[in-house]
Amino acid sequence: MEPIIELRNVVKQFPGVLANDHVNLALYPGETHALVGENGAGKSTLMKILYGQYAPDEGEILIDGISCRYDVTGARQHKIGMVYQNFMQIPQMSILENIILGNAPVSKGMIDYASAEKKVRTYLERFHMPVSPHTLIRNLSVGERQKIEIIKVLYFDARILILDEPTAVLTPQESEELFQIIETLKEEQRSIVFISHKLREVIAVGDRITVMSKGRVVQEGWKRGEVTETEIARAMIGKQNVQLIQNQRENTPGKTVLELNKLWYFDELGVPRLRDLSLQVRSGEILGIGGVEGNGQTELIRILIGMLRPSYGEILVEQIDLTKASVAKRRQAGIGFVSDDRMTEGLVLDGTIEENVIAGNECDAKFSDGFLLKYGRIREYCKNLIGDYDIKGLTPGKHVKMLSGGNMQKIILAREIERKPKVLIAAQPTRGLDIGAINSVRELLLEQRKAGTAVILVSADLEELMSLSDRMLILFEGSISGEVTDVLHVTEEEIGLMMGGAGEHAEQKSH
Amino acid sequence: MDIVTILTVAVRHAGPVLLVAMGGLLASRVNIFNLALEGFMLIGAFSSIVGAFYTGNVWLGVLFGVLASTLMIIIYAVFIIELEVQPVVCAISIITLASGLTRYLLNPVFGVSGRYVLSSELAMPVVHMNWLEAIPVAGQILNNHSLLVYFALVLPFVLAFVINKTKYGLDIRAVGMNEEAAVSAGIHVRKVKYSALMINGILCGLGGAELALSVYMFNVGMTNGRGYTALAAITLAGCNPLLSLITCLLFGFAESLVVSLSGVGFSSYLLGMLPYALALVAAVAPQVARRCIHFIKRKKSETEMISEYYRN
Amino acid sequence: MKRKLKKTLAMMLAFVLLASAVSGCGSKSGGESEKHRIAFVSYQAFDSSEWLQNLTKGLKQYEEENENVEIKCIEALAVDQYETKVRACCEEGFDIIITTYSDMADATIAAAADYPDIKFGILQGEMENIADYSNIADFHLNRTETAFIQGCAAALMTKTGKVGFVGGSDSGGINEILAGYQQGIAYIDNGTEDVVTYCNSFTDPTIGKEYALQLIAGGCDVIFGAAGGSGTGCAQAAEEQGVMYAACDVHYTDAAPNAEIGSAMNYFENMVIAFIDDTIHDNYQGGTSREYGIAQGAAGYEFADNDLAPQDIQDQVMAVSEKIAAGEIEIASEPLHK
Amino acid sequence: MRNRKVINSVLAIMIAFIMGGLMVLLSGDSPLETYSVLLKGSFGSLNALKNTIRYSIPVVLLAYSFSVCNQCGYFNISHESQMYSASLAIVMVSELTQGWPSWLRLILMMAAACMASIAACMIPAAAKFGLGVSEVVVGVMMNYLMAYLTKHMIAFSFIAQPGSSSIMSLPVSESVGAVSITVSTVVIILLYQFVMKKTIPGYRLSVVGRNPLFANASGLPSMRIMLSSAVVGGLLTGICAIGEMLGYYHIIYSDFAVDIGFNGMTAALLGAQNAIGMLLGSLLLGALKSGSVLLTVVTSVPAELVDCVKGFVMFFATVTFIRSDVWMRKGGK
Repeated sequence: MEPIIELRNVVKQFPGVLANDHVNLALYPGETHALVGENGAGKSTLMKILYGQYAPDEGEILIDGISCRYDVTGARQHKIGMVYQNFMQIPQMSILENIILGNAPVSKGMIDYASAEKKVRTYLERFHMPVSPHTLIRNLSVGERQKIEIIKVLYFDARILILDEPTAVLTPQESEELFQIIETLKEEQRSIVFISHKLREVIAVGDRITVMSKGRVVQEGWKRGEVTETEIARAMIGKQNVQLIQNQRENTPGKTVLELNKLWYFDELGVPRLRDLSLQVRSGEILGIGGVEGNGQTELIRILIGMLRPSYGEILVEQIDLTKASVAKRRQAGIGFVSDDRMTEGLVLDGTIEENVIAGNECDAKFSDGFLLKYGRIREYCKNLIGDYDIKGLTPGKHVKMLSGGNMQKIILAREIERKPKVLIAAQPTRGLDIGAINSVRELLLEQRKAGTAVILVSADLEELMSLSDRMLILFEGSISGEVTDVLHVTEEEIGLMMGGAGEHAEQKSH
Repeated sequence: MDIVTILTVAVRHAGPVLLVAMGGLLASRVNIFNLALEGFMLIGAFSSIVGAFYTGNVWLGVLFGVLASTLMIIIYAVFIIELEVQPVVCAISIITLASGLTRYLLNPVFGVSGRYVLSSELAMPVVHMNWLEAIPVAGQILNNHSLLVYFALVLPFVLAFVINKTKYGLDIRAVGMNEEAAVSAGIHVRKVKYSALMINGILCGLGGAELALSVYMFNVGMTNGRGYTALAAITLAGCNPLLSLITCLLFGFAESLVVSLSGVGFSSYLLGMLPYALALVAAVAPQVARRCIHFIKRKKSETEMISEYYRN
Repeated sequence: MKRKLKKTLAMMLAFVLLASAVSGCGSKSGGESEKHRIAFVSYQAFDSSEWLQNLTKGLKQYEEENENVEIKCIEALAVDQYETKVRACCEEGFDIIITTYSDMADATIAAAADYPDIKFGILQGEMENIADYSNIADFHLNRTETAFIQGCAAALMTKTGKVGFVGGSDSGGINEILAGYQQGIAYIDNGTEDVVTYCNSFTDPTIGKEYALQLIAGGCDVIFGAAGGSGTGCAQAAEEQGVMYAACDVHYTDAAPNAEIGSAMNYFENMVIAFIDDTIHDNYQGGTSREYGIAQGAAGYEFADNDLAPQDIQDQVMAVSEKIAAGEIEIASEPLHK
Repeated sequence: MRNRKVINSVLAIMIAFIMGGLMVLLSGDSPLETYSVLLKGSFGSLNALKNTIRYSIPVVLLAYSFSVCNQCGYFNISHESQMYSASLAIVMVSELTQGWPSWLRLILMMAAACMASIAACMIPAAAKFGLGVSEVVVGVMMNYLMAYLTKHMIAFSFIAQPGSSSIMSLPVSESVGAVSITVSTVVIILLYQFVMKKTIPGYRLSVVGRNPLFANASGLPSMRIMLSSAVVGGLLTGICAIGEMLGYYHIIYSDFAVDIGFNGMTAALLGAQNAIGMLLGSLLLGALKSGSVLLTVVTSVPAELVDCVKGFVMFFATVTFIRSDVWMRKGGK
């Protein structure tokens, strides 16, 4: 079977990063090609080259056997469509306008809205979305916006569809729906590239699987059913079989440190993001909070730290009411925070380690005398941190952005842990890290657990939750849809149901 | 001075400002807040007089004005889009350049300084339509203006149609609202920006030409802040073409009102403040309104949901 | 490679436009300086008002005529340049320095205090306590006299008995002219009524024209414009509507060839040259304030050469001019009404 | 990163002077003579030096004011409106406190000037930080609004000087010596560097400026810090207005502060917003101005030609010739 499109030893070099290193990829009609790899493996760059956004430094792209170079408009003429992970949509415009953007049908000089609307309605029905094409994008839910992205691509009858992490924001049920849609698209002889780092989906969907790591294709040619998750994972990691640290759960947790009851939060548009949420975290316990992104986790974290004001309910840390307290007061009261987005909220990228570490308690006697900063003492303090937390690749005065993801996370963890927090909130602490870094982060979290800190681990990665937390809560549409007390014996299907909201307050069945 | 003549003067006065405002509106629709409208208008005015002087024909003069301001705006666009110069700094330099150039070139071109008056047959022809006479009030107001003024009055409707109904308009709106999404939809963002600025240059040239050729003379600094009034008009109208038509006419009416009061005992400076004060309010007001509405909506749904939840 | 090409192209574009534009301007001045070096510092760009253009032309002519004089005309464009430019002239060894208008009064006083041996002159300085400064002479061109004559001419020429006035701004300098104009009309006393307007700009002919059209619509058949560049618009309106135009400072025959009756000519250059002459021939009266008028030949009324005004009116007007020169007519400098 | 910005500014200045030189050449004068006179006019004699300092001081103060605000993301271009409101405040206080002891009037005037200028600086800042409105639009409209208001006040209100041929305000009798202005500016320059480098407010400002999200998350009151940066910006402009009004003019002339703000902005952009860079940038612009004084007196080169050179410096100061991040963001397409 002849490949519709073929990438032949494509190279793409960015300052300091070799994103793609002689990559070969062939896409066949009526087939889903799964592209797997960790964050930073070069998947997105490769797809942007395929979609014409970047031009390859070396190598060539063959469409139906002919080598050509094209920009985004050219790609669309070659019937290549891309569904981005962060939606490329204009919230203030209507669904119709977003879909026809770029190649609107024109008759008599005007956009032929009538025929466009008819065509868009057929797609909306096909994706059973009972919504008028004139509603504005900003009024749609995350799942609906994902479908609009796909309709946008189908609208110009794309032969090749690139789906970049499509299920990241979908519930398992919505993911299933997406897989059906992919099946029907395959029947229409379209070629689909499915990019993901969720192994279970890659096996379910991929007819052909290619694994990328650090800009190179490390494994290709796997057919559907020939391979298991662990084999893919090992290929991604690069062969060493490193076992991820597990929480041995020896000692029993102490008294309650953090208590939330009847917490409500409404966003700017009056939509309830957190509904009657009550939970307790005890000292020496890791409470895992799971659920698909967008179900209230980010709002919960921000409310705990004090960046958002809850609409109702109260927050107690060791019986002290902090509901109205500012971020600074809460941090003094012992709330530590490891942000899920380390590049924006976690660090000042073009700042030195000294500037990053003292942020928040620069008035502390250790660092200043109330007005003047004592740079000598700060430098000393940072040297110890680098030693204790083994942060590699750091020279004085060097900006933090030059470091690897793992070392950055260590700086954040070091800063929080050194403040002896009573409650440590860790959001997606290991997202995008290499295995070695993941283990060191887990070690630090478990040490904190042993030292009696109450740890709240918020993560979308089920495997991490199941291996670290003593107790798990699953969030669905702003309230707790399920609690797992015995983490060792719970199955992924049960948690999947809780994540999908099936069975209100379903207690964990199997003990 | 009765109301009819005041309105006629208002329309005549609003013509050039309207042309320049439409140009500025298109530029700000693609996220380029063009502060240098005054500079482009001045170049348009000066070049149209030079063109009329050399070719002896009014419309070739207008063409010359349009070409000159378009050439100038190409330089402005290249510096802003390609070299990513600070738009505000670039605009100020263009304005100082424009006033310097037009003041300097009077000498080599006309051998005079300060001002140059063309012969009267090079004036912009005034069109008299008898079918307009039939209509009682509006007919009189809209009668005997120059073609460019009529074009200026029609232009907002044309622009509204282009922006809302045509493919080019959709591209402009997309580039203005979310450039990244526009790129991913295959729109040549740079081409859209350059074309929008080119049209802006053409309209500023037309505005300048109308201003200069209606009095068939060029006087140093004759635009006298009309570019800034146009900027205030589009800010006040939130870049909506039809609203900008109304705001430009409003400012024209205010100016002609003062003329009818013969400027005695009336501080023209207060009149001068009016457009900018209104524009300032218009820049802030929608945001304040939006936040209040959200606050009320949020408060209402909060109290309802929570009380209802704990009632049962 | 493509980016580099684009950048150099953009630079070339900008440079070519500028170079071609500026090639003609600025004339070379040279000539060895003998005894007297005179600096004329203007608070405005020379080309921004007509009387300044005539003044600089006159000074250039005067410089060519006599050898022992070198005159440098300098523009001080911004407020913060007034004092520094005057001081720079003192440093460069100019022995007579002439500044303009009350805007530069403080700068002149400050410089005069530090350079007592340099003779300063200030044109239209309006300085109250001039006597305290021994090396500053304030000379003021009386524009009310010529405006008075213009008032008489207008009153004599009008047929509808209604004449209009368009002033550049509601400020002292312009109201001085308005005062003369109104008293001139009252002097003829043939029931002519006058309407006063201000167009609030000296560089906007379009708005000047609107004001003139409005006056003409109100029945005025003579328009007196005292608004610099904006006055050209008034002249054009008069020409188009077939009414008469009375000019001020200079002739506006380029905009109103057959509508202009005549112009209340103010020869600022004569006044300045007269001042320079006095200073060169050592009768420099520091600490005094002198007024130059028709008598001193610094101003005069000139009829336009389109002989719009019949001979008898011209003679009547000239008679009034002699009376004023002889000082028989008292003219106040406050306008009768606005 | 540091030396790339220095090279960039030096390139901007060189190209500007080359372009200016070519223009002078084309207009019939010799560029070498022009630039030698410019040099003599700015640093040649004691008087020239005095002029250069006199012109550099307002530019330095406004450059620091622009930089303090810009560090927090507030693109402050409404210096003009701040200068106008400060000088109006000075003259009003001087009129309202006739007959009071002179030292008291002086203090009241300075306080009024600073408060008025801070208020004018806060409006665009509040619009930006509070409502997310573009501070450039609000700033531009404020500039013209205050320009017209000032003209109205000095023409028709109680501070207008009656009977003067062109509109101006009544004179202010109190004055501040040129020496004390220079000394206070030097103190401010040293203070600025000290606070920025060594103290907690300086640290907080730099953190909030570079990453407001991070500042929020780590407990810094970033809204309060941003607004206080606008207050400091307004205060610096107020001091500049005091220097100009009480030091030199004593009278508000119409349009006396036209594009004074853009000189400050140019110096800030030229100096890449580090303390010494901005100082040098301001000295350059001050020297250009004082050089042009002598230039117009000695040669026949028109004063506006020097403004063109300044325009070029402004223009090219923001053209970044070496932009690695732009190249990467564009993906080297």
